[in-house]
Amino acid sequence: MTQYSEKVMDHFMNPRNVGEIENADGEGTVGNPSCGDIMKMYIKVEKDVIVEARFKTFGCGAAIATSSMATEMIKGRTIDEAMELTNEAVTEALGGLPKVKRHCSVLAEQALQSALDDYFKKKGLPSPIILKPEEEVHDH
Amino acid sequence: MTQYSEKVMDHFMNPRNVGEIENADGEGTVGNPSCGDIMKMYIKVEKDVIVEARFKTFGCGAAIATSSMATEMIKGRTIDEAMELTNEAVTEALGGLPKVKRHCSVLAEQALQSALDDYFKKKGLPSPIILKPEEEVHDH
Amino acid sequence: MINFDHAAATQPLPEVVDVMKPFLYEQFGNPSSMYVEGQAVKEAIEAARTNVAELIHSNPNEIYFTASGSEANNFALKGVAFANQKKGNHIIISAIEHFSVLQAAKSLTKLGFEVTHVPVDAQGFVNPDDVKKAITDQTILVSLMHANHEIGTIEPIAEIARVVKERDILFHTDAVQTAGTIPVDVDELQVDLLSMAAQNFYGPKGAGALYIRKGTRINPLIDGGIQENGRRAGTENVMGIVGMGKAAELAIQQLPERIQHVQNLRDQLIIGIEANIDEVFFHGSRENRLPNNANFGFRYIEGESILLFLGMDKIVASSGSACTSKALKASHVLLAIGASHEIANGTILFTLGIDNEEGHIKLLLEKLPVYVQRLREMSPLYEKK
Amino acid sequence: MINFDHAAATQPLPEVVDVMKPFLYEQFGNPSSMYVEGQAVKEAIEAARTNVAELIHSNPNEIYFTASGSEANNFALKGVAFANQKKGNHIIISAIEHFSVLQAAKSLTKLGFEVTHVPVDAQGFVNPDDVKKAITDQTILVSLMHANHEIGTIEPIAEIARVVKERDILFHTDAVQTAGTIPVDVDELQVDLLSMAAQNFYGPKGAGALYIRKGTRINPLIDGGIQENGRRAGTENVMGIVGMGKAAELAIQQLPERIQHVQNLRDQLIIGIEANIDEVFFHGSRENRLPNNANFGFRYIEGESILLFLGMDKIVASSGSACTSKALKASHVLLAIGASHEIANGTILFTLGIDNEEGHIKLLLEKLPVYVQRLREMSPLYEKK
Ligand SMILES: Cc1ncc(COP(=O)(O)O)c(C=O)c1O
Ligand SMILES: Cc1ncc(COP(=O)(O)O)c(C=O)c1O
Repeated sequence: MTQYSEKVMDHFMNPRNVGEIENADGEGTVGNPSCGDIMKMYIKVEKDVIVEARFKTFGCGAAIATSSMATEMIKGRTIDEAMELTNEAVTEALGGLPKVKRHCSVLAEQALQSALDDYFKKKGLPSPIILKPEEEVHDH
Repeated sequence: MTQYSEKVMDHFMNPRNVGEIENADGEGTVGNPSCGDIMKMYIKVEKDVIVEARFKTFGCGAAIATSSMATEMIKGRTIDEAMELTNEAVTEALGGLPKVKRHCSVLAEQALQSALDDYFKKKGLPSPIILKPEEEVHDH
Repeated sequence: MINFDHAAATQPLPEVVDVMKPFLYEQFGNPSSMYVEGQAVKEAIEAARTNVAELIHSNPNEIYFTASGSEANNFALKGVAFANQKKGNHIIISAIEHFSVLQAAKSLTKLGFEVTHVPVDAQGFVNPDDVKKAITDQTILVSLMHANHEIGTIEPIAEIARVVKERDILFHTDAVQTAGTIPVDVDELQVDLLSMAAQNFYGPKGAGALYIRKGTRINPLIDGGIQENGRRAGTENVMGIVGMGKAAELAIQQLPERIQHVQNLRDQLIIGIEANIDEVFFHGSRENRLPNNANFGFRYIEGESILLFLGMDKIVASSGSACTSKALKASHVLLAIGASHEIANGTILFTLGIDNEEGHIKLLLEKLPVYVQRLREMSPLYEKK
Repeated sequence: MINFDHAAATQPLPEVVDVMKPFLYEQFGNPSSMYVEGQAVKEAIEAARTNVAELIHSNPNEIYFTASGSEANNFALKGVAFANQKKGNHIIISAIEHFSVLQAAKSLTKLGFEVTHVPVDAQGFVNPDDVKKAITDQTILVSLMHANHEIGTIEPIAEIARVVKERDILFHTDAVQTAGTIPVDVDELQVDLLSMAAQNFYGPKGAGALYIRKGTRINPLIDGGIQENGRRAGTENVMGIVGMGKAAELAIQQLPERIQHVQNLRDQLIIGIEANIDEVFFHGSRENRLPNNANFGFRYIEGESILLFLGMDKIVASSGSACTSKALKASHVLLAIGASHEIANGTILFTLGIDNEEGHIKLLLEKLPVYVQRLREMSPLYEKK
């Protein structure tokens, strides 16, 4: 029906891990309504392992699907592993995205990075994460 | 087959009065090759009546057909009558001409006027004919 | 497929297709040639011209075929600008024009012209007083659209024309959304130039026209050649022109019933959405509005994802969202009427056509509230009450 | 009908018509939309773009569809002029360009540009040295046609390109008569821009394209919209584009046999005319010539009347005569190669196509000498020998 792959449509229609986590160990928001996308990501961490991940997203199909996929991909992973998650990996796991939608996967990576950054800060640790400025996230 | 009426095509395919008249009583040429049309008209006059009219024409279908029709129309007419022949009358007799070809009928009128002018001059009479300058004949 | 995206394109009617088919292959001939085959083609083009002229109450010799509404708009703006540059260099347009007008005007600014964009109010109306104030002694052209392609607002063109024509300034209107959709009369509107596109009234794609009032000073956009009375060169798209002519003829015949049909459905749609979904923003004017247009902003959520859900039910519509625009920018029209980015990105445009039925509206009204709620529950901006 | 007027338009091949038909009605969808229907249309357009790109050995992203060869020419000249006006204001064209190039250039002179018309020799060739001499430090564009539409002369484009490219000047060629007719390779020709038209290679009318080499600075002719990569606004003429693509594909496959076919017939025609009619003038080059083109001036007589006689046998050709041009002026090409008005007005252009057969040439050679003689005998310029 659309330009999206079946996998993207599946994650869009039946998104995994929608919602908030109260008292999350890490929480990050990226995007703004003028770009058309806002992603908010929450993680719950136990012994360096992400035991729960949730999101809320205002955005297009690709934004919702990448949020869903990204949260799926980090669940059960260590913080170090999660830090390695790239937008390319999320896109690949979704079976690809239309070219004009690539920036959405970048946004998911950024939301995760932002949540991880928050996790380090909340723990009083120096954050190894360098957040990219907003403009680079959205290249339009 | 073309934009021309049947009558025009008849006069084009089977032109009447093609040729020259040796020692014509009147003879006139109008047009030039850069306009795409040259008409030469000859008349033989007996007792003020045109007994013979001939033409030679370099030009398009309409030019040839109007030459043919004009010579037909003046044969047997008096000089005075011939002087009254208008391009509209020739066009009408041909069942009309495409708009872009109207100038060809003007050319036929002018060729006749020129032949009549020559006739008066040859007879040593003052010519009542005012020849239009070439530019007005061809408006392109 | 349930098509609620008629502003983008309508499907050619069978009668239109029927008149086009012979020109695919059999009716071969060069309309500029002296042969009968060519003459038949020429006559078909002239018959089409007459129909298009009648559609807007003008004369055939004032109709110039183009390949699109965009070409007609560029032709009008650039053609008038270049032909009248000795008179002045100032052009007035509105903030909500179609990109083809906006960008043509922008191009002209790089060639020494000045462009004023008059604002619109919250319903998308241009105020005649604003046009009056914007006029300078350099003004050579005012170009304001007849009706907006997104919010459906019909501009007070005739009223503005009075202001413009007082000053011997040329007046162009982009009627791509109105010609063939509502009555259009160039004399009532008092315009000198008017753009049309066939795909907006059940004609083919790739066929448009510019009305140019007799005596208007304008240069060609496409120079050379003797086609279109020397004002638009190029071998004619005979099939497209003939199709546009038939579409115009049918529009003239069927306009009242078409309007009634789409307006009735459209009103059901508006009432239904407002009754069943809260926090929706109705965009544009409720009175002076295209009969087939409904435009709503759905708070907290984004337009493309709404369209994706509707797409699962084979319902097609359009969105003001940055995500669905190829420029990845939220609708300049919505921003110009004061919508926030959030609302603009969450806006859906429904444009109806003669192929829509009550069942389509019913299905939409059954599904849409559910989808809106699902998306809101995913939205970080939404707080359930 | 026996068509010897293929330079004006060729009849679309059945295979071309077949791919177009579905887009008349069924394959409805907006190529810029996010829906599958639209995606299918988009894919069809991109496939066509690939075929057209291959036809001239370029890349799909360098092909911009237009509505005609004239639009492509105007796009090239005006687009390059406006985009490069900071670099310079001088343009070079030849004296025998198509009207769409001549007039586009003329329009630019009214906007501050300067145009040099390089002359051609008696066979219609541009001399590379003349181009070299015409170049100034203000020169931003050279536009020279690949082959002339009347006298069939193929210009030494690659040789001229060397002169032009030495100087970092953009080079455009009007290939409307060559693309799809003879091999065309943008890298061999070393051009930055190249115009094409589908109706010249058995494609539909109303479909053309401009090749724009990657990195070329050019402004749109039709601003607005996101179609054609932002360089040419307007709802696409999907049917025309798809037909052009198929025509390009077929041309690539069939080019050698097509060339052999028309050249063989054309040579019979030339030999036959020169053997059977005296006082004929062969126009153009005998060697560097379009394979389907023969052009003769018949002394003492006028072209339209020759065409009328041929028309009685259903033979269609074209003339350089003022009478058959809508501008009522003798061919500027013939005058530029030094033909007199008399000869120009008495010139007939025969352009052959794949639908011609030996029988056509036979009939022509049987009839033409008779008609020429009949007309000469009516001509005041002719003296029988
Ligand atoms: C050499 C040349 N250039 C340009 C054109 C214009 O093409 P179109 O009629 O598609 O605008 C023609 C038309 O025959 C031509 O022969
Ligand atoms: C108001 C308006 N003007 C111009 C256009 C451009 O028309 P086209 O796509 O035929 O170029 C459109 C297209 O939908 C439009 O809505």
